[in-house]
Amino acid sequence: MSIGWALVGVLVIAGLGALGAVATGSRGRALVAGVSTAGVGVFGVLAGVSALGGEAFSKTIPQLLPLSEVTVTVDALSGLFCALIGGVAVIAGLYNIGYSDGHGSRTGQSLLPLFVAAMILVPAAGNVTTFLVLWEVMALVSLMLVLAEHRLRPSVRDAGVWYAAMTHAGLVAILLGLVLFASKAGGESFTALRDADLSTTTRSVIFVLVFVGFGSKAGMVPLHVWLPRAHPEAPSPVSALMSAAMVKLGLYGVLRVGLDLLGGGPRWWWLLVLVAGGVSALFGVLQASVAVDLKRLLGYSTTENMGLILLGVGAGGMFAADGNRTLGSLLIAAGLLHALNHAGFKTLLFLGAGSVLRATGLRDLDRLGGLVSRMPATTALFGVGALAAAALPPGNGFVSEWLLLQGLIHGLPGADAVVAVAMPLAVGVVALTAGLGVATFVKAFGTGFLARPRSEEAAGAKESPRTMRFAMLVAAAVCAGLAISPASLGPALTRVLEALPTVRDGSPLEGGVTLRLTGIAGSISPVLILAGLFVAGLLVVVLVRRGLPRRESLVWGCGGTRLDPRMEYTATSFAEPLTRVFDDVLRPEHDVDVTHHAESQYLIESVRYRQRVDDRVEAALYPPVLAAGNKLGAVLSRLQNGSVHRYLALGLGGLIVVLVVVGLTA
Amino acid sequence: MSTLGVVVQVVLLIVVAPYLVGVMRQVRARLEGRAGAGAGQPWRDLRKLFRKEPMSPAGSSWVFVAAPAVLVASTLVIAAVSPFVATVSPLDGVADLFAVVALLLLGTVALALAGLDTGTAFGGMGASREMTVAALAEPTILLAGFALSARVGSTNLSAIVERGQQSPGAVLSPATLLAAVALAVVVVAEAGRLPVDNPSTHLELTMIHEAMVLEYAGRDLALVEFASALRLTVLLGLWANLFLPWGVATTASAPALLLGVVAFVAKVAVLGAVLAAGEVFMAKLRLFRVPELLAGSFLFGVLAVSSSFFLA
Amino acid sequence: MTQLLYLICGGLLLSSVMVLWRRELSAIVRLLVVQGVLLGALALVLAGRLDSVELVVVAIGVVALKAVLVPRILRRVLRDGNEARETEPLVNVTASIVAAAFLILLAYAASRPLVRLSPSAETQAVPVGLAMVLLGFFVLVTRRRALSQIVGFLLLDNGIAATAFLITGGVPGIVELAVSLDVLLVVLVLQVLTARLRTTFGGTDIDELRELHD
Amino acid sequence: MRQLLKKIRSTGRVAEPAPERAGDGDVVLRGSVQVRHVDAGSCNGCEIEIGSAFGPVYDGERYGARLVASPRHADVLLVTGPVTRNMAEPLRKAYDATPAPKRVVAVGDCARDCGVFKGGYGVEGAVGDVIPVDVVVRGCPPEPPEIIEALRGLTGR
Amino acid sequence: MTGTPALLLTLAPIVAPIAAAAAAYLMGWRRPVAIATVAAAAIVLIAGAWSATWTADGGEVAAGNWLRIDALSGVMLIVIGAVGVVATWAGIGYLDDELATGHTDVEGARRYGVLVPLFLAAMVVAVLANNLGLLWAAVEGTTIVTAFLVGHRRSRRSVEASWKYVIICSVGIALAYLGTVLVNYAAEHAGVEGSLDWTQLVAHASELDPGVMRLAFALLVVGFGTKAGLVPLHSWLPDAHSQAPAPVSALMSGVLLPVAVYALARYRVIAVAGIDPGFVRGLLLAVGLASLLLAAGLLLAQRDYKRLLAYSSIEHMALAVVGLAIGTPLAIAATLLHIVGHGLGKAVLFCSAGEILAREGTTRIDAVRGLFARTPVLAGLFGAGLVALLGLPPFSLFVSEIGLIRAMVGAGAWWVAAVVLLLLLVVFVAISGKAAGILLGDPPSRDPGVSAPAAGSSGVVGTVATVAGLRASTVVPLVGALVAVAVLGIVDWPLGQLLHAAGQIVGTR
Repeated sequence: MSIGWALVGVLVIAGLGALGAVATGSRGRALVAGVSTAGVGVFGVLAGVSALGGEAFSKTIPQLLPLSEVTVTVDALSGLFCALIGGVAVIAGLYNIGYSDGHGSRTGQSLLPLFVAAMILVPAAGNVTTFLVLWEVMALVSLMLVLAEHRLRPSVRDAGVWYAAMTHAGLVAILLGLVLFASKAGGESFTALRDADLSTTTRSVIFVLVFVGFGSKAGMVPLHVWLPRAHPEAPSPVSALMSAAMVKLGLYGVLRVGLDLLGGGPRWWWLLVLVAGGVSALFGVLQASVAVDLKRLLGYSTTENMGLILLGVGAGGMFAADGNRTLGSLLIAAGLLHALNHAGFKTLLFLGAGSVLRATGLRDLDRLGGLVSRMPATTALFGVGALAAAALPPGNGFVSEWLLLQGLIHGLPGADAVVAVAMPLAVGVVALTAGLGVATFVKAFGTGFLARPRSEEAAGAKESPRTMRFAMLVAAAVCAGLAISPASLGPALTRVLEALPTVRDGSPLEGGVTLRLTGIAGSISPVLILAGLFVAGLLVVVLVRRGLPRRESLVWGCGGTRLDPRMEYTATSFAEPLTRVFDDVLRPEHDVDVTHHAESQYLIESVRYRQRVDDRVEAALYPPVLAAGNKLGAVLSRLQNGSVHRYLALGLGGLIVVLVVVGLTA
Repeated sequence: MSTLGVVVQVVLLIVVAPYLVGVMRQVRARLEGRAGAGAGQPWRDLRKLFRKEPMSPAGSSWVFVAAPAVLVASTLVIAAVSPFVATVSPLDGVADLFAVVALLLLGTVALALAGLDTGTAFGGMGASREMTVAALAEPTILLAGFALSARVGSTNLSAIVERGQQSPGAVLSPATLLAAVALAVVVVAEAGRLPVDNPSTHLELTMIHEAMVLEYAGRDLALVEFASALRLTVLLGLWANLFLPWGVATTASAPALLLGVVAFVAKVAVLGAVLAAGEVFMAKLRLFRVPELLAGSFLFGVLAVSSSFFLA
Repeated sequence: MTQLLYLICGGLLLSSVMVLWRRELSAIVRLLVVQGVLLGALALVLAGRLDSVELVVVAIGVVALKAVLVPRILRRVLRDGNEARETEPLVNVTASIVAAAFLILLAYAASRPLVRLSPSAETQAVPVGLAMVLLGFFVLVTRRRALSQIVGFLLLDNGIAATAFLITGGVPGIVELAVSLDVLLVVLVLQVLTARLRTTFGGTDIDELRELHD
Repeated sequence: MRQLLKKIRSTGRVAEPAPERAGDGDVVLRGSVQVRHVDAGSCNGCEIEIGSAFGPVYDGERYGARLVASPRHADVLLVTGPVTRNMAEPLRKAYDATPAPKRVVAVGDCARDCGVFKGGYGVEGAVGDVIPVDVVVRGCPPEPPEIIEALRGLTGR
Repeated sequence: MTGTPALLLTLAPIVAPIAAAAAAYLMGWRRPVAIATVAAAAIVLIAGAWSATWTADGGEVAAGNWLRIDALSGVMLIVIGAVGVVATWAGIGYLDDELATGHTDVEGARRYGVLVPLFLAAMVVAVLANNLGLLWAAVEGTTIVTAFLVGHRRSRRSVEASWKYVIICSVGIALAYLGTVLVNYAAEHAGVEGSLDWTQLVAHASELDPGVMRLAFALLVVGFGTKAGLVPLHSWLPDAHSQAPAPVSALMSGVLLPVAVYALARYRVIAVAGIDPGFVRGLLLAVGLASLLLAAGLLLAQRDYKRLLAYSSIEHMALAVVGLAIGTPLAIAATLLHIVGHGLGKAVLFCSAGEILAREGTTRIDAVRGLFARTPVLAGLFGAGLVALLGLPPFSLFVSEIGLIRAMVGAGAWWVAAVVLLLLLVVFVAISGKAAGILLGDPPSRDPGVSAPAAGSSGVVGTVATVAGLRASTVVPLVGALVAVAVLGIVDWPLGQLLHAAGQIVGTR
């Protein structure tokens, strides 16, 4: 199918879906919204796949958008992101059918297909205004979706305001950067921008501005503050769409503007990206490793993974700026592959978290547990996602992190001091991130799903409806596909890299069963690892199956008579060693309330301990800004104290100033 | 023919692993003035455990049952692909340093999840501590690997070992020495030996590894114990062959393999004895001093990488 | 004739400053009458200098409006209330006079380009008009009574009218008519509002109007 | 560290020579016995003896017997003392928690028949009244070689 | 186009509202009169749209020297007409409520019926006037007409607001008059025939004395700036807008302020030709940015939602003035588009805010909670209006803001763009935070009797069509306005050509 028709399909289905969801009663609404969202996603995938297959598309519609025009251009880079978003949408749409059945709000459901459509169209934008409009439509629709459950929890409102503010701040940076770009280039179509001949300073200003903007969308520290708030509060299909798909558009922006339109740049740009990515990865994973709210954990994990992706892109850009295209293309391919992998497993994880939330009403890991016997399918599928997110073989996250590490360590020969310092640190960051990531997902899966339930809600959990499980199964299958055969994405990634003039260098990876890197020695075979594990496991099982049958017995509680689930290790206690090790970074707050007996202060009735780990970056950076704003308001409202005389005095003062200025400048 | 090498290697490791533990216990017993149970005791323990009844605590799930198998399987894969006896392996695509590290971690994760799945405070505590140590050890391993691979231009273990054999002098380079120290600390931490963990403790509060497996019984326990012996062997073997690559067969011929087997057994036995002897002189570190140890090894890792660049 | 012109302008300026000085509201209204008459005289003088019949008509209109009609309205405002005197102004009289001096200097400085464009006897006097504008504004800023504020506005308006006469002999007739009508209407509106102030607030101290603020 | 090394060298082996082997031992457990010690209400006299049975001098470990931390890991429960009311249930649980095949060794007179505590208000009964006992070691307290002897009867070494 | 058809086309939008006012005066406030008022506003809109067929490609419709429609006036006519239709239509329900709740009486309603169309007529005259004196007189006329509309309720607060409004605006507009006089002086001196005819002045703009024109322009900026709600004489605006009846607030904010900006646009054309363009730009920028800063800061501190809307008007007018300062054709076109979008959006907001006030009985932001949960349609209108006013797509304000920013950067004033964007961000944060409080969340549980105001007017409501508790006569025009703003933001055709032509008239390179 041609890309143009696919995009038309996206729009038409989204419109029909939205109208349908508005018109349908509460019973069928989720079905309509879900099916149309999935439909939009299918068309997005079709468009993306066509573009990745080498088809290109460009169209200008001057009748739309006052003061500008609509230009749509799809190349392989756009195609990758269209396909990614479309894929996530298909899964989230299917999931929504069961998830929102009977209680999805009219607004929330009808906006779902529109959100997906906006996201799919963003990478298809071909000029600055079109891009900005679509970008902001996407932001607005997602904001409204985040707010969909505002009646249930007051925290939704806060999350919405933070999200709105941060996303708008990001827009401001992008807007300024792109408009500056367009004005210097003398035209606002991407073609004109690409051909522009600008001074280095201008290019750097533009890059830094757009990087800040796109970084905020990608959840970069310190602009990430919206992410761990908004993702947990949104309905789960929306969380999945935002976390798996929308944040990727930040990556798209960096690639499109930095490597395509600006055509690469000096090395420090990419060092900046690398550092921002590294800091985000570490900070994100640290926060995730101590998070207790399952969806908040997943939100921080998104910051972590986007950090890793940008770290790869930054390192790739650095090598490309040095003229080392082999490593440049390898690292950017690693970043793109990780983006795909992240989309896969984060969709799965958020949907899993959604199922848990739906079944128990809980996001608090400390109160979950025991789901493995109550929601076996959900548990298993979440486990698949957790394995991938922990970047362990045979999960799909492993392959892309392996690629990333390969790219980083091969930069050392022939490097200069900057690279020689940056690369080991980058490897250290990736490694620590990976290690903490593993701890994080062991915690999420182990305390959230295994053992015995720690609350009545968790004890009463029921398995999710079939459509939800099916959607998660699809996501798991995608993850599995990506895990087993990353090499098959080689041609597509090559075509994407061809859209980036300063990076492209043949195909970075090849091979079938074994993934091989081109230009440097390195190979990995996910299939063989999986097969090896399977064979060895089979061997173990076959060899030791003889003997006495398994017996179930009470948990060994050192002979104690009562062993209740509250004695289990919780997520908080699981994370306690890490909290203590990273004390200086996390600064946890402890509250100990001791209640004494009425009769004597020496007898203690109860001790209540609470630990909270706030976002330290947020606490350090944002309150001063807010305080400054309030101060400004307070100062200015003194001008507006109600006295006519003061108002008139202001006018007289203004008049005098004007007269003096006129007199002086005569 | 190289398949033979794999089979020999796997069988060798399976056989040797419990004996290694036995040797280490024996060394330790002798240094403590005891007679010791003999090097074959671990095998006797295992034989008995395999005949005993496996038990699942109430409320646990398939994770608890599957974990020992995953643990053993992941270690077996490493045993099959890494160059312990011979560098020629048909599973070249797996014999990557990072893949091996990840597979080790996979085993750790399986056991940690099992520990959490039991629903006891000890299981959770062990899992929590184990994951903390594993997470903090990760940067050192990868940086040490970085330092080793920088010389070779590949993270393929066979390639690194072969390069070591071709230029024995490079083993004494500062980068390699620093990497060796860094990796040694990590091996100790990953294998759960003193001063990070005490494998023979009976005091639950100081346990890391043991706390996770407190609920295992019978053949499940046998698998776990076997796996931990095998992991120790694998780690010591890897360390030995990365820094002392002599004797590893580069062809799949019978004499070369034989030499490889002998060299491997000797190296691992010596290293095990040294490790056990060292443990006699050490007390276990407090859990929250462990990060300091690992941070130190991380520093060595960084130094190893940068010295391989600046001093090369 | 030029002397007469300057005399009238001096009178206009003096009457404006006097408004700052006097506290009796009825006296202030009287000063307004004087100013209206002087404005009419100014128009007449200019009519003579420019040979313009139209200006004679305008002069009559000005006197009718500013010396008769508007003061009558003001007196009615004064009669309705029982507030004969201005309360303590926000800036005391001494400071007001000093400020007035500064404002007059500013008016001279600011009107230099107007004078420079066509230096003639009339335009030499333009700063007076501008100074009246500023003084009127100053009265608005510092005086508390509703009536005083109306007077301030009228002073300002007179200043503009004087300026208009002095630089061009007035704006086109229909505009002049519209302006005059507007002034009258504004004064009427303010009169009604003053009455409402009195009924709702029980007084006309504008500084009491502080309910709407941030 | 050098001091410690010197001490190790000067001390040498402290374990006494092993007596003759007692028998063939248990069929299943042959060569390896993991022991979980349960104090069901003992006066701690037996505990001291058990401790020295696994000390360097008697070195129970050389016969394949080893103390473990959990009944799940154990083959043998080494129970001491009369079973007090509070310890009866924990003892039953410990027995239940031990995977089959399992053996129970009652150590000391109290474990055998409550000894001097017989009829005490807090005593539930002898070990054999609560869980099945396989081997009994007499004595108040029994000496370490007697305990070792009983364990060697199970390991067969 | 000239001649009799032109005369008809120019007079119709003036005469129609006056006729409606006369009808109201004679018949009192009745349904036919109300409909006639809406029709009068519609005639203004139609006249604007119709004239566009001549003006969109640079032509004009001239009726003598006094009245003239070019593209710029055409856009303004459309704004007046469109906002007028929305406000008068939604005003029907408003006045019904006021009568039903006893907030006003038959006489008050009659006065409302007379003054609102007169207000419209005055603004139409202002934008059609080719003579700058007439323009001034018409703008001053709006002050007089609206004085009693602001004080319509006669409460303490509305009397206070109207006093402040009249005094400050009269002073400001007097300064504008002084400026006009000076322009007249310069024009006579340059020998311009018909010395206040805009067309003549533009033709001879470069011959005017720069010294006089600088002073004149400065006075005009301060003067018309007062009416546009700009620093330093902006202070009347929040008081008047928060006290006036909702439809009047809508008209004042949506149309009256832009008319004052329009006057500045006209003068700017003359000023830039004669005097240093840097002075013009600097003055307008200073006023615009200062107003923007003021609005941003006070929005942060705001506790009253009607005042919030008022400060938002200051913010948007400041943007428009910054657009004038930049003054390229793109900037002017974007400014005008912004004015159109702002007018319609603000009309929706003020009308829905009036409805909220009627239901909640308070204008305090923290006293209104969980509106979406209680009255979704009303909250939806209010929310959508805010979204539009915050400059989010698909509403046209987003496109026009991008256009403005593009124009600023294109004119080399990228620091202005940065400052404006930063301040707009502050505005965004302030408004969205407060709006979230009003709209979202679960409503506080309250006694069933307290939320009675809406029910209290059920005697009237019962006889008219309602949509989710709101009158159809309120919902339909507001939804229409929102749809219009959205369409303008997506599609180019209704206004694109006209805006382009207007940009050519006012804009300079």
